[in-house]
Amino acid sequence: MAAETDKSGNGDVHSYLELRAALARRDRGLREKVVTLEDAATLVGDGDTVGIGGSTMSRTPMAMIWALIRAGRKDLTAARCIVSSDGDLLFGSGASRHMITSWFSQGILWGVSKVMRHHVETGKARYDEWSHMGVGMRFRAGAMGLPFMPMRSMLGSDVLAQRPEPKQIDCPFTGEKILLIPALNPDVALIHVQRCDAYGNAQMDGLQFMDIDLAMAANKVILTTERIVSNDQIRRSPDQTKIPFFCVDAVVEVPYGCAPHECYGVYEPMLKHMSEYVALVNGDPVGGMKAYLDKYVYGPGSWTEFLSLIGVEELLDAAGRGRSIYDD
Amino acid sequence: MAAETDKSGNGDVHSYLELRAALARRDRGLREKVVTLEDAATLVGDGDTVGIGGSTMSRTPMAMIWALIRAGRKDLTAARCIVSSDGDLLFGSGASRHMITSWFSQGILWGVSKVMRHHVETGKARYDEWSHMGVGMRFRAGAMGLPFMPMRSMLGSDVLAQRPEPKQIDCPFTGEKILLIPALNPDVALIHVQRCDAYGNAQMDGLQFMDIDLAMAANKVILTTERIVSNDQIRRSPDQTKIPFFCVDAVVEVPYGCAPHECYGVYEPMLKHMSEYVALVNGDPVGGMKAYLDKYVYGPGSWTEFLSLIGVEELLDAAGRGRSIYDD
Amino acid sequence: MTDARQHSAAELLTVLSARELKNGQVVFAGIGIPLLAATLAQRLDCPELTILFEGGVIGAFIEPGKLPPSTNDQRCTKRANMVLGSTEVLLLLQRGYVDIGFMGGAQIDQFGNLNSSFIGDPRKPSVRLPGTGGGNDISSLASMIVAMKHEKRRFVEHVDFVTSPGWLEGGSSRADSGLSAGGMHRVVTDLAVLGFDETTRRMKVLSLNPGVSRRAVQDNTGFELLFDHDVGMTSPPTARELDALRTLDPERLFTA
Amino acid sequence: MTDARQHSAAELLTVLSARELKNGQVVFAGIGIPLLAATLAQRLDCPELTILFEGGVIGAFIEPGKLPPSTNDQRCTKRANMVLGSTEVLLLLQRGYVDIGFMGGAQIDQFGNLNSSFIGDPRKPSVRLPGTGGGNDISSLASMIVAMKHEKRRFVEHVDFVTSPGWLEGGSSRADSGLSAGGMHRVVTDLAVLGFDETTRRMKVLSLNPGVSRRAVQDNTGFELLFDHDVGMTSPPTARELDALRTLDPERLFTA
Repeated sequence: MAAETDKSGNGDVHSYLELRAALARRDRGLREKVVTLEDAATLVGDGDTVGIGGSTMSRTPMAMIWALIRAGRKDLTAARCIVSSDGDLLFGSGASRHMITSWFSQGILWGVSKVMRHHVETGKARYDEWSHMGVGMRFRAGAMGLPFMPMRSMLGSDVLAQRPEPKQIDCPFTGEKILLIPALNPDVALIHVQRCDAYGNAQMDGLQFMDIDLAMAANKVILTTERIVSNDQIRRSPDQTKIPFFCVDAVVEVPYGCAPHECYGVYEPMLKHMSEYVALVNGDPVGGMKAYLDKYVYGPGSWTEFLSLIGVEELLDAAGRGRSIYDD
Repeated sequence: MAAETDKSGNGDVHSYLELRAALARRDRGLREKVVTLEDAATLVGDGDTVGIGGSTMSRTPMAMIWALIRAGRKDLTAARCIVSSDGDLLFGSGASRHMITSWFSQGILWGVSKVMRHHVETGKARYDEWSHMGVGMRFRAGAMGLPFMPMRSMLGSDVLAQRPEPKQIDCPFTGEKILLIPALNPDVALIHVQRCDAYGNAQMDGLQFMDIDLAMAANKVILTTERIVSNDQIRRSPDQTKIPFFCVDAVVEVPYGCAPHECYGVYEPMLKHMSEYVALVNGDPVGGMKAYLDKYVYGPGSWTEFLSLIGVEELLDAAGRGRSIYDD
Repeated sequence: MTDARQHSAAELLTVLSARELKNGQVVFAGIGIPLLAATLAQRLDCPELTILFEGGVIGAFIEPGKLPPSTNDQRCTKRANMVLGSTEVLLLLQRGYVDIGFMGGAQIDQFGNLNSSFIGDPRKPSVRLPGTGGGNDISSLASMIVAMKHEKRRFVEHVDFVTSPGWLEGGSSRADSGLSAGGMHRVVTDLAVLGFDETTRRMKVLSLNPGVSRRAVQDNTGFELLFDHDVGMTSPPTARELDALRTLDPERLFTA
Repeated sequence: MTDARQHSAAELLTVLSARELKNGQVVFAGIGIPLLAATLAQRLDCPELTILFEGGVIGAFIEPGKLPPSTNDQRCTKRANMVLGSTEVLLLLQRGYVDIGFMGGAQIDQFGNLNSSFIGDPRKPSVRLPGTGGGNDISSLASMIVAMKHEKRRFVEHVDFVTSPGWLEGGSSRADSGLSAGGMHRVVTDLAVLGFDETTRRMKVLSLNPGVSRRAVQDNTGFELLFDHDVGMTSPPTARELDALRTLDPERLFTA
């Protein structure tokens, strides 16, 4: 599927039979899927198109991205509505040289990412820019089993002029100009949630971003979760389930799995670590990135060891701020 | 708008500027909107296209429909995903002679509605049949501010052959046959929820049906609710809000507002009353309906008096069964 | 102990169609016998069967004696893994998450097309039926099992109206019309279990129910049936199956 | 008591753009000064102002001293009326629920087109900027207010790249391109408050900020400005406005 879907990342939409065949091959039975980060990483192949959940510094599946970099994945096409330091790490490590998104920097607090600039301006990597809703429509069409979604933005702009994939038509009902945005069905989606059961029934609190469409659109879903709860707990409030088990292929329990980013209601971003990171890589997008990767990605023996490098103090501070969203 | 939107009920999709203009005219400020059933009924005009929330016997806005019939509304075009006795009453009372839906009878327990049959077979009223997802796509396109949604069902069937509105195209990306379903933006939507605040921020439990899309698609929304809660309560769990206040134009507190149908987690259908109703109208769709309307719709001085005719015993029984969905 | 020889036609239908489901499948079930049969299969040999309802439910476990009056009632959500919008659950069919669509039928033809809209000429019908509901979507997008009473007036050469598409005019006509996925797989009746010829897509008897002759099936069918090269004999409902069924539907709501 | 004569350019920008909002409006606000200014307006004269964030928030009340680092952080949901998906909140723009889109800008041209994608030739840029985010969607579908520093390098005759469409080439070109709704309404800078000519859609000075001359504005603009027939004088920030602002952003996160 990889090559095929990589093309689909470029607007080469799957035929319906290809899409159905890829899904028919998946085991959708009610079964336990709990694995380790390392095992989950083997579900992603070089050259795959990888959809990334969350947005900017929120519910970023950092632990899974960290594991993919450690596993030496390469030539990934990554797609996310808004990209932060997760994109830096994917480019800087060589895991990806192609990003599909609407915004790519570390965060407005730190100006423009020198890592993104270095890779894009030197042609080492490619950044396909879509409008935020454009990315959303690509995932939504994919989630609905449709080849495209109509949309009214991007028209008239250079964002559209630069994209060969969308098609502008005259609406057969109103005669108005309408843009058709091609579906994106990633080979794999990486999504982090507050809780799910061993089957993959996921309940998300607070901001959902595009994760539901992303999960339904992808041909494979890896869930990382702050904690695994019982299926009984899920069944007591089924209207809180946002992603059904049968579109999930692996479940990994990873506390603080978004660090140094935030997980709604659990912890806010670890801005001290983020600022140190940004100072390092924006000071020197090559050497600084190598230093960061060596110390924080390749160095630690486990995700817990990575968290230890961030330090208990910052973890506790982030958790305190995270829970405070529920204070009255 | 009425005439216009009635046409749109027939697939004559609004131009984007008409759609935007209709919305721009609405007061979307944060303001209290609590009114009586009778006042809310004045927001619906003869000839309007009325979208009805819930499905079959679930979360049917019965009190609002009851109030519209009492107010003598006529020539309404009604649209609902699946229609039960609410459709009988609209046809039987003369409030509507045009239904847009995917299924229309009282419920499988009672066979085929003689009221629906009488009005449709004698040409007194019109029943436009769409597939269930087809109705969903009409509301969704309307909710998204789009003229149409693509869809893969209805193709090849007589359901499609009988509908002049959809347009079949060859997908510009895959060459596959795709059906384009025209948007439906009802003049008014009638939706019943478990709770909302005085501004119209609505939180629904359990089954959602198509109510969110319907609320976003309509040019006016009348909410009836089991109870009005404080805005503070809403703000404590904003991710439970399903309909935002700015698309709501009136809020009416009506306990048992779906009777004799069900409201998720509050009460199940009142099957004793439903069976009496069905026996009466299916025995004689004209005389039986007149008798029912006289006794249960025109007769009572208020919705509470209507509930009294159903009787406390059946209300309590329905409420006990309704709450039991939360039992472990 | 249940006497397995005593059962209604509806009970037979329910038990036989339950047997067509496999553990681990995702099945989209309509109201009535399909809901009951899917729930029965769950209670018997398919504990990991995932049942979808068009009201917006994934993975429900209906409570014995608390059958819902429709697939849009709260009882459908009991012990569900997920409750979602009606449009969302129907879109699961379009995306391809559903293994089997499972419905009843009022009228079926030789190519497995179903009619639940009109009896007689649709322009001047003798009976206006309730309509498709989710039937058209399910049969357009999924592989189908249909459970229905086997009567000549219900098994007709051409349905008056194609509400839910089977193989349309047979051969490749379904795919040609744009329906590239799904299609009629099994028809389970009180007389037989039927499938469809791979090439012509015409209805074919796969096995006869206990005590039913080829002649009897053909006599109750309004078109010429194909018979499989080795037509089997359906094994009768077991006491275990009937016990479980009667526990689920003690009031005979769907199995009268 | 705050000395109203002492304030940063960013504070001035924030106060002046907050004044452009009206009570009861639905405003879609970007991160930085727009978020801060909308929240300031809410605290001052627009208690019923509804603020939308692209992370998926309706009607938030940001807590003083707890400004979010982006519009996708949990702090954006504080005291919100509704939290929903990013695609859903962006679709509110397309459906028409939003009165005002409110953004910052890196580079703007005479027709109000914004560039946040490339400095220099997009095929070989001297700087690759972060990109549009929701900017293109907001400016394509809503009436816009833009707040930005007034510098010659930022106010150019033609932007290097149209990330967020204003009036495109002016006249009817925006509508002709398929963007029949919305458009650039106000540009608020540290030097002036500007609008656009109804016909030509070229940028026009509506009022000058305290102590700023026509000449100064023109000198800091890379194209010829129109001036309204009666150019007004912006009234300076009041102590009340600055007090409220400094309570919201005590660390000068967005108003350094």
